[in-house]
Amino acid sequence: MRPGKMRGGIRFSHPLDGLSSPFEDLPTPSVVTVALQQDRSGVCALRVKKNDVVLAGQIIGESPRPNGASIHAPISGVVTELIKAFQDFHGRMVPAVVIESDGAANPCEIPADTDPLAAVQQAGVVCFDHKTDPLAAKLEEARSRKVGTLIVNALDGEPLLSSRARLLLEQAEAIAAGIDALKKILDLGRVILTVDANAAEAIAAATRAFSGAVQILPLRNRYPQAVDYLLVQRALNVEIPYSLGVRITDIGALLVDVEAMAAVGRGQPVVERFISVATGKGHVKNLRVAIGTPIRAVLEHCRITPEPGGKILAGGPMTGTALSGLDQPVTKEFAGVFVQGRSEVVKLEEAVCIKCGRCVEVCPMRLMPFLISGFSEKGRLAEAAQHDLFACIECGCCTYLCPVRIPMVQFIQFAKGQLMAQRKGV
Amino acid sequence: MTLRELIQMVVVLTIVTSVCAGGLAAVKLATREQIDYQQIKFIKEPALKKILADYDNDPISDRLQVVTGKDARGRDVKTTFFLAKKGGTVKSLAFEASGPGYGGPVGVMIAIDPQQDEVQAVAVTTQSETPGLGTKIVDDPAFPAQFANKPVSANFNLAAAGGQIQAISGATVSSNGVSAAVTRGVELYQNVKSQLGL
Amino acid sequence: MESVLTAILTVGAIGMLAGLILGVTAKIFYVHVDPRIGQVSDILPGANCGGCGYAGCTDLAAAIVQGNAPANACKAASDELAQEIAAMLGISVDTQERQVAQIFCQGDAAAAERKFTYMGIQDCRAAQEVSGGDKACRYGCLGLGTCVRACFFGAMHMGPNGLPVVNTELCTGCGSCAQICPRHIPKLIPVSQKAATFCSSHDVGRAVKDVCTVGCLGDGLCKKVCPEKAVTIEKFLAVVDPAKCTGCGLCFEKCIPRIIQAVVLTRDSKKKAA
Amino acid sequence: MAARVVNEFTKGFWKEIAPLRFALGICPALAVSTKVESALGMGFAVVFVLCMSNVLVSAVRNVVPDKVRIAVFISIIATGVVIVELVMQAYFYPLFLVLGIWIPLIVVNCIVLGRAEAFARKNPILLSLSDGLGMGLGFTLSLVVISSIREILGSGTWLGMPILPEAYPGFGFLLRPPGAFVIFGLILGIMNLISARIEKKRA
Amino acid sequence: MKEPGFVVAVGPHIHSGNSVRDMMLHQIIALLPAVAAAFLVFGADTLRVAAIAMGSAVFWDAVLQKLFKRSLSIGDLSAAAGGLVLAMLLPATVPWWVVVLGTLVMLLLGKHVYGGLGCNPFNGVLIAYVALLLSYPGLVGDYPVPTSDMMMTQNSPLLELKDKGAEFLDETFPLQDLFLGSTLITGTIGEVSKLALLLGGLFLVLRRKISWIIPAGFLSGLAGFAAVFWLIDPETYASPLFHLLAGGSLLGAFFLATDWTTSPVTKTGMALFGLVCGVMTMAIRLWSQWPEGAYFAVFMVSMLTPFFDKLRPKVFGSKFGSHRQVQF
Amino acid sequence: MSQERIEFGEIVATDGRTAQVRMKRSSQCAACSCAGLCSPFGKDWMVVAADNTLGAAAGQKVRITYRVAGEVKASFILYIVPVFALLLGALLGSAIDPFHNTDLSAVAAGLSFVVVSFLLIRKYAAWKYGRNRSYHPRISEVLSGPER
Amino acid sequence: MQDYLLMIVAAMFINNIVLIRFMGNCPVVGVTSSYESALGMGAAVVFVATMAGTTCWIIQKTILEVLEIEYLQTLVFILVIAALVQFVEILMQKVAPPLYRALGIFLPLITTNCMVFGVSVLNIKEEHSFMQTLVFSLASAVGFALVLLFMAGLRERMDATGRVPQLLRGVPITLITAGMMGLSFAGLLGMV
Ligand SMILES: Cc1cc2nc3c(=O)[nH]c(=O)nc-3n(C[C@H](O)[C@H](O)[C@H](O)COP(=O)(O)O)c2cc1C
Ligand SMILES: Cc1cc2nc3c(=O)[nH]c(=O)nc-3n(C[C@H](O)[C@H](O)[C@H](O)COP(=O)(O)O)c2cc1C
Ligand SMILES: Cc1cc2nc3c(=O)[nH]c(=O)nc-3n(C[C@H](O)[C@H](O)[C@H](O)COP(=O)(O)O)c2cc1C
Ligand SMILES: Cc1cc2nc3c(=O)[nH]c(=O)nc-3n(C[C@H](O)[C@H](O)[C@H](O)CO)c2cc1C
Ligand code: SF4
Ligand code: SF4
Ligand code: SF4
Ligand code: SF4
Ligand code: FES
Repeated sequence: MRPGKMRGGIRFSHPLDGLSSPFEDLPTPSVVTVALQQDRSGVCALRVKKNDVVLAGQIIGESPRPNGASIHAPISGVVTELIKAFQDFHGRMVPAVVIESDGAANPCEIPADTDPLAAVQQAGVVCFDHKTDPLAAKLEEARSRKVGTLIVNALDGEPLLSSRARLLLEQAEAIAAGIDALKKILDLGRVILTVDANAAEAIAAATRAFSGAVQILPLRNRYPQAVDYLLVQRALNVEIPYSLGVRITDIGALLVDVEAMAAVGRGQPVVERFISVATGKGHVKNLRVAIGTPIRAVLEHCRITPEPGGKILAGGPMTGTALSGLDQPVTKEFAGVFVQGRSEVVKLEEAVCIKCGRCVEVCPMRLMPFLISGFSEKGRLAEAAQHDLFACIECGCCTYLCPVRIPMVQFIQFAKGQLMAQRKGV
Repeated sequence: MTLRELIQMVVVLTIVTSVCAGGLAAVKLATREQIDYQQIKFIKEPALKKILADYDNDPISDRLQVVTGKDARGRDVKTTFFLAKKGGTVKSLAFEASGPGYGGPVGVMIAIDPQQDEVQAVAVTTQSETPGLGTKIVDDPAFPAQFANKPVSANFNLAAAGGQIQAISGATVSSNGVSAAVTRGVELYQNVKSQLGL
Repeated sequence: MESVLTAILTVGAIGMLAGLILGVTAKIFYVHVDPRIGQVSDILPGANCGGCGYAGCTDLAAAIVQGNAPANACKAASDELAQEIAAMLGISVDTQERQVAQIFCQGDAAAAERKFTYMGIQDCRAAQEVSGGDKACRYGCLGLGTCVRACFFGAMHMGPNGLPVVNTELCTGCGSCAQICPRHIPKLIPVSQKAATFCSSHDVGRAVKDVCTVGCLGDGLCKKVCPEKAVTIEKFLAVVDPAKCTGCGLCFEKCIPRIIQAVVLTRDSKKKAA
Repeated sequence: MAARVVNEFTKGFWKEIAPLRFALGICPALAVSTKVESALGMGFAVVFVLCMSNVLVSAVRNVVPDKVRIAVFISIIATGVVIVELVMQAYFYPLFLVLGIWIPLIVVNCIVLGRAEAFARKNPILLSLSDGLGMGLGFTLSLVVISSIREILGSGTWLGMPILPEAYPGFGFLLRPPGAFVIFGLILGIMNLISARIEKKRA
Repeated sequence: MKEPGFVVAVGPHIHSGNSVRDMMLHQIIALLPAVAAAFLVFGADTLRVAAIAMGSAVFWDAVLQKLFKRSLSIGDLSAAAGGLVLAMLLPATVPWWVVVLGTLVMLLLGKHVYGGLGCNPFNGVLIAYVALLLSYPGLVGDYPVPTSDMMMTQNSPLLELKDKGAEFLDETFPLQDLFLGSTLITGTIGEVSKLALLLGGLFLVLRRKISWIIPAGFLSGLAGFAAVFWLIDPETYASPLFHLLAGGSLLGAFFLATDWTTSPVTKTGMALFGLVCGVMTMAIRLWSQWPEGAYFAVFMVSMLTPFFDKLRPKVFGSKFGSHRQVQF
Repeated sequence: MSQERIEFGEIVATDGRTAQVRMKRSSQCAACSCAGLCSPFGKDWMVVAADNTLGAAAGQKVRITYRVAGEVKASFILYIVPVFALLLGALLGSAIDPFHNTDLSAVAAGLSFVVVSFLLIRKYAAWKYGRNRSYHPRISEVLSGPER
Repeated sequence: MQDYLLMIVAAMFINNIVLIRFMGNCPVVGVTSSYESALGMGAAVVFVATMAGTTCWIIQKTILEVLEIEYLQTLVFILVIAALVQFVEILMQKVAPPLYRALGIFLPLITTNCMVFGVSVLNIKEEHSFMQTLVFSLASAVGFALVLLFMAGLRERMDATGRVPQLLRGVPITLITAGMMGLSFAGLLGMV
């Protein structure tokens, strides 16, 4: 099958360095901090009290939405503190639970749920992508819209991240089981697996595990094709607009990633994440990390000493979120860890655009980034919106290539924020 | 807005414009002579002085007006010929012609020896060419000198158009204006020569 | 003489025609325009700053003339101008006290901690969006000068310590700065106000102490000492009621971080009398 | 009164100097500023028209109905312009040739109508005369400044007299239309700079 | 401070390393073959003009940056590159003061009055070139006889075409010489060797420093237009190949029309821009007083750049509607 | 390419179901430095007849809403079409030359073509916009009470 | 035909009414911040200049020259142009109210614009025939409209992403840009 044509974007030179490095288990930390909002479900309702004893996998935060994802205790131990306003890595103030490990791994007994959708909901599975929607809600929506095509994504979102490809290689069976579970919920006519064309071993593993039931679509590395809308376009050749309220399920397709499929396949509550750790010099390790583990522990395990004046990112180097400190715990939203030394930090300035057009050439949404960001800079927000501001997916390709290093993505975010605030104000 | 106001407006405007026109007509009457004199003095005289040599009369007063054609609306177009005489015989005949230049029409004064049917001299009278470029047709004496002492039947076009005149480099358009003016002038001369009674 | 007559008759006729057309046009498009609108908008400052809520000075002028806005609706015009407008229109105007902006934060680089180093657009609103701003205090001034750029009247500048400074002589009290600041640090106070707490933090004292040496602890020492009961504590922040405060200064001494201070309206300074 | 007369006169030289302050009457300032000589001629023509129209407008200010006032003003101005045209033809013929179409175009110069509308129709004759004289001379001054720069740098002369050394090759660009635009633009920039400086000093 | 202060910023957190300096350096390198070719033909004067142009450009840039109170950024090499391109448009015999004046005009009117690099609507090099050509036609528009007697002037191929027609062009200027450059051919410094220009241009295209679309459009527009007239009347009109190889076609196509700031940013815009430039070049060569039209053409057509840029691609997914209304 | 336009104005007169509303020609006039001098005989406002469905009274400020043809299209029809008619007429006139005086013929034919073009525009406008009420201005909101 | 073609090219570009003949700078400086209003204004000027040019020519030939009062040209022309614009406005409002409403501001901007008056005078000065008057006025006005349009485009681009120094913003930079546009037209020298 032929992939849809993609315009723009960037082909990075060493995309999958970490494919050959197996997942290591990070030793269970003695204390974890679990934020009670880790996905689009909203803030979960607290289900434990201070000094409660919890088992690993026990629900400590219940989703406010019927099909939302609940939050489970990643380790067994004692609740030592309930934090009312914990500032998470987005800057949001959310409640959090601190659990001190009892040293033993005491798993919680989970009654096997017969309804597969309820099982997904119970396990707190989310889509481990940029948006972290709860998977059950997505499945519910997909079922109501009679979705017949499933796209399973094993492409890693950004350069230097390799956890999805590696996961496909290591846990192809679990992923296959996950897909089977989805087949029970949805009437799937077609399943497509998108995978990096360079990940030959992973493709081989997938071919073995799926035994022909799944169409495998190898794609040459090209950032940001893993963004949901672009990926649907590559897989199905349909362009769904970003920001117009059109959803992927509207065209009868559902996009999930391999990590979510593996979680469904394992049938266990989600209490861990598979992440890649990298520094400015390249890939370091692939890790399996308990949710709530502070970044400090991750870095210590990888023998990385962060430099003052450097950057610690949750996620990849293109769209990752910079952390203000090392105490931030890993959450379901954590895609990876990327550490930059002081000298590697890119300095973006409010320079004057020289109209070289590189940003226009590279923008996968075919926007005019320099204009949008220029309007934003000058406070001409209406004109920014006129130039399709809201179609920008903030992938950062424009800024990456800009020779004068205008912080276009930030200007775009700024304009969006101001406009949304105005809209709310009205 | 009443009818009264409307009438008032019309009346005021009519009066004001009439008064203005009357005043202007008076000024015009008072200055007419002076304007005619100035026009000839400043436009014609320097050029005449430049191109006419060897005469003992006042060519400005010895001038003839001859109908040389019709304009688009069928009215007569007149050309003024200045006569330079020596001892009563007409030595030269000077008149103006114009051609298209870069910044507008270029006017030249042409002096022709009616006996020899030969162009004696040419001088630029009016022009609005670019200073330093097109104005070389005035400032560079070598250029108009090319026209002198050539029979009226000569080809006064620029060399590029097959004629004998070397254009000023960088000012081809202005040069062409002069050469077109002279070409038209000698044509006109040949057409009306008989009417001049010489 | 004949030519003079020709001129007069011709041009007179053209003038008459023009007059007719003009008259007919005027008749078709006739309307009464209140001349006072122009006069009022001549008096107004003409900055079109929008502080009054109308689209521009002319719009406001029309509203004032039609009685839809008070004569002193322009925030930027001085009292005298308002009086002048009122006098012209023959209406009265209740004089409102002039207000000026003051900066309610003193956490400069030496006094307040920063969580991290912010790199990006030099605009406080943008910085606020990035992990909630770099200042450790959630309420403190971010110091990127967005308010300064928003001031239409050039009444603000960034001080040497990285905090904005209001020139109260130029400040018209239009409130643009207060509106644009993501942390609402500039606040309008009446010119007669004697004392104020130059801090905006609603955090509890302990948390404030951790991040800033000049933050309001909300311990209420000032409230206790104030003879006029002019100070109240609202969510861990002391607030001075300008109507009650006499400026006696008793509270100044009691305040541990010394953030309750006299308001000094001199040029280029809100600086303490301490 | 005398102070007001002086004031109305002097404001035309810096505070309200046209066309440098207001973007009005740009065209003649560009067109006739190749040489200082023609700039002066044009300037004086405008001075005459302005004074005449200001005085006449002021004289009839209480008689003319409001609706036709601008038509009347225009007639008056046009009359002044034609007088200039005729007189110039009669007595300053070479200048008339240089200025050409720009003499009749004074009639549409916004400065002239602008002063009639904004000043003369509200003020007595003496003040209007003073205003017209000041504004007109200010306009002349603007033209002279622009034309001096163009003439000196463009051809090395001022009012026809050689100023720069013989060897100065001239910069013909400045004598051409684009040069006029550029010089005008740069002068406006410099004026802004000076005003900003003055403002700063005052503050 | 308890923690090391990490940097927090919005992504992307890595950068391609593109920079103005890098782009300008590429441009300078790309012109080196042309400079070398001119050196072989015109001798040391080539280097004199190039050095004066680059030096004075950098000097004026620094002075004007000071004057306009901008931070000093001569290190971005933009002035140096601009100076070198200007030198390409001048004859090797041009006096030093003309070059110095030209770079002043270039940096003042083509850069600093508009706010510095990237803000100018017209290419400074072209502004300077046209201003100089109009002011000193003899010094800038006349070309020396290569190597032998540089005091004499000689017709460039296009001037020869303009003056004498197309009849003997092939004999006077063998295409091979036009392409490789030789002492038979005079012109500006940058017009000597088309091979050198092509090498430089392809270098820029392959290194992705300029878009291939503009030169392609330019050259095809020029060749197409020339071909029409040549096919109608090969006696009077020169062949498209001659027009491609003579004068500044390649210089204009690869080094002037591709100026980032004054050319369009969208692909369609670039294609049209190039095409119109090419056609305009031919129109000027055929009908105006100037023998060469490439430089004027680029200058003029950059007025249209804002309009070409309105021809932008459809936004991703715009089949479903307009993105201008937010519907979150 | 038509668009909905909203303008603000003041009622100067009412008669039955329609009201004469005076409105600023455009906000752009406010920003212009010429301050009305552009139009010595004109004015920077215009009066339109609007459907007075809300029963507003003279002196009230109102919002009026109407659909207009796009500016570009309108200026093309009203400005460019007559000019081309003039050109075409003059060309034809001077080519056929019925009066044996090219200027006179051109003038006569040109002027008659302009008149015809205006008649055609009138027909077109009536056909295109006349029946559709949405092109007719209507008062959509009363913003303020009468003056004083 | 060739003559008219050359006249058109010359009037539109080579002797562009704004950039080379220096007429009508005020609107170029004032109106050109948006591309739509430049288009509307341009169309209005094309209309008014053509109408005024031809009307003035007719007046000149049938009244002024016949009565030998050419010296009153300035006075008569300005009155005629003003009345004409007024008249046309009434006419347009009657002919097509919806279209007229869409245009709003553009017509009255014209009367004191020296370009309209200048073209009318130039026609007489350069002794054009009626056809030439028509073509010259039209072409000059189109040249004006083009400058307006190009300037609007360039300014839109400059405003969006440029950083013109404060001191030069607005009129000064527009003038300089106009100069540059005129400079580029030097490429067409010699075409007529
Ligand atoms: C006729 C033709 C010529 C092409 N030439 C080039 C080329 O010169 N350079 C290039 O990068 N791609 C060239 N391509 C390939 C396309 O640009 C293609 O989109 C690109 O290789 C990316 O392909 P992808 O879909 O695998 O990402 C050419 C394609 C065709 C059909
Ligand atoms: C010299 C050359 C010329 C080309 N010309 C065109 C062209 O004119 N139009 C076109 O669509 N593709 C053209 N291509 C092909 C493109 O490179 C490519 O196939 C197409 O743009 C799709 O590329 P994409 O997949 O990167 O979008 C050309 C390629 C080369 C090498
Ligand atoms: C000499 C040359 C000619 C090209 N011609 C075209 C072309 O005509 N059309 C086109 O779309 N791409 C063409 N390309 C390729 C594009 O520049 C570019 O590679 C392609 O549009 C997108 O490629 P990418 O998606 O792989 O980056 C050409 C490349 C080269 C080097
Ligand atoms: C707007 C946006 C949406 C994205 N959506 C997805 C997505 O749906 N799936 C994915 O694998 N990566 C996506 N990414 C990639 C993202 O950068 C990041 O790599 C993922 O969060 C890590 O899996 C997206 C990136 C952006 C900027
Ligand atoms: S961040 Fe937005 S504008 Fe920039 S390339 Fe990505 S989608 Fe385009
Ligand atoms: S890449 Fe940067 S410099 Fe180039 S056009 Fe885009 S914003 Fe401007
Ligand atoms: S007061 Fe507000 S806007 Fe001003 S610098 Fe401080 S944070 Fe920024
Ligand atoms: S300081 Fe604030 S309130 Fe005072 S004038 Fe400036 S913006 Fe307005
Ligand atoms: S338009 Fe020429 S002076 Fe205003």
